[in-house]
Amino acid sequence: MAVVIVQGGFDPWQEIQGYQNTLDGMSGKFGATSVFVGTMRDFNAGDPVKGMTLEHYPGMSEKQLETIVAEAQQQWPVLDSLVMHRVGDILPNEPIVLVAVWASHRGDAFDACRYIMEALKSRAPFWKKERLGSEDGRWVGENTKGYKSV
Amino acid sequence: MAVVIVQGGFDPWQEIQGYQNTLDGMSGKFGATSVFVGTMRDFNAGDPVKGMTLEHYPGMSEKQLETIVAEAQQQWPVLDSLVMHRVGDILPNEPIVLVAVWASHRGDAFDACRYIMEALKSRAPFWKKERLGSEDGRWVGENTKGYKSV
Amino acid sequence: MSIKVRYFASLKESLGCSEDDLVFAGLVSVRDVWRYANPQQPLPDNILAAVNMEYVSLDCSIDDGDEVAFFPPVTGG
Amino acid sequence: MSIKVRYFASLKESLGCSEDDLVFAGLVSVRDVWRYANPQQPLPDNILAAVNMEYVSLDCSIDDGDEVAFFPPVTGG
Repeated sequence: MAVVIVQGGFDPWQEIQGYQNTLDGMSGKFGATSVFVGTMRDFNAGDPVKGMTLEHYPGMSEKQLETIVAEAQQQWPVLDSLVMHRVGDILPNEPIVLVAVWASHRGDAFDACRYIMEALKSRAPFWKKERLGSEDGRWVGENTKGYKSV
Repeated sequence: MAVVIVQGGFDPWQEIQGYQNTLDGMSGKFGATSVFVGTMRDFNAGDPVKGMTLEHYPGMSEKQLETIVAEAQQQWPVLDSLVMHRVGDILPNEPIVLVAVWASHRGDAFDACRYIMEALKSRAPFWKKERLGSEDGRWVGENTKGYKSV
Repeated sequence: MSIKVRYFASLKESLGCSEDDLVFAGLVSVRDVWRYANPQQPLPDNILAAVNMEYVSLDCSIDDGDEVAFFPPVTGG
Repeated sequence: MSIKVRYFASLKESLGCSEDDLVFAGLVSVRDVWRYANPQQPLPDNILAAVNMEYVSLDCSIDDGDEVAFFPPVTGG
């Protein structure tokens, strides 16, 4: 289980590949990998966005992500997981967050991955400030829901 | 939207990366990518498995996968998707299936990816024959459910 | 009318046959195709059928040139 | 007792302050910490609070050496 806060760009697919290669003893054990990657869009709330800065609460962000991963492990038989979250300055089309979950069966992998992602959105202390035009930045007010009926 | 039947091994993370790079005009538009990768395990139904052979119905497997992807597009605002399925001889720890969905928002990406995966398991004409020991192969009887309460 | 019948996976192995070309006169259903092609074998439970690569019920009627396929529950993914 | 107070994101900007060191005598809650630290500012709606990097309610009581943080709704991911 790894939780990583990243300053600077990362390629989520390379990170998953690299992490999976380090999983000794997992060969042949996992049948399912569920992955979510969040990427910066160039529009939000109807406005074009040029870039953003991601602030976090160092120490608490790691702690909260580790708690969330532990909660997922308690609810589903997760074999391993990787959570990465970027901080600092970001440009559109760059990855912000990666959640990958390895499990024996697909239902568990899907459920745990989505649980981690939703909990991260609602509890991990990160804040986005968007750069719109030549103006000052705009703090994003609140995350939208990931489930339709919650 | 791509549906690919693969004879021989493939690296799902490289395939996603490569496919994403071909998505002209998608830069900055997708905020969410949901991915599922199914990998061959070295055990099934209580027995160690040495390898398997995946048979399919050429033509119908592509047709069904394309229908399933079209159904997902009708239900969720999917920007793009990639479905790959391996056929032929497979060894434990090798990828069997990849479903990747790109969307603006995470709920749609998660839902569409899981929908495609569940429909694939229940409708795409592929059949697994496992090699157990020195004996003859064993056909897998039926796929298990991906949702707990279905 | 002439049709092609195909079998897959465990069904192909148990029948010892992967495909057949059949000629019929008159209206026939998917179920009839099985009966004519395999007079000694009852139609297995849980069998799936496709006509021209689309799933159909066993009562679906067949046209000239159709490809009819029978196979066990799918186990891909 | 002495505690550290921290502010993040839009709250840090509107207060013009990222952290404070405060000294109290007696029992205080998270809400009291805000009052002492920002006597001119009502506690904003929707504010979140953490003590030693765990979420707490505003009525949570504070111990010597605690780190108390206030911040707006989180928007990561």
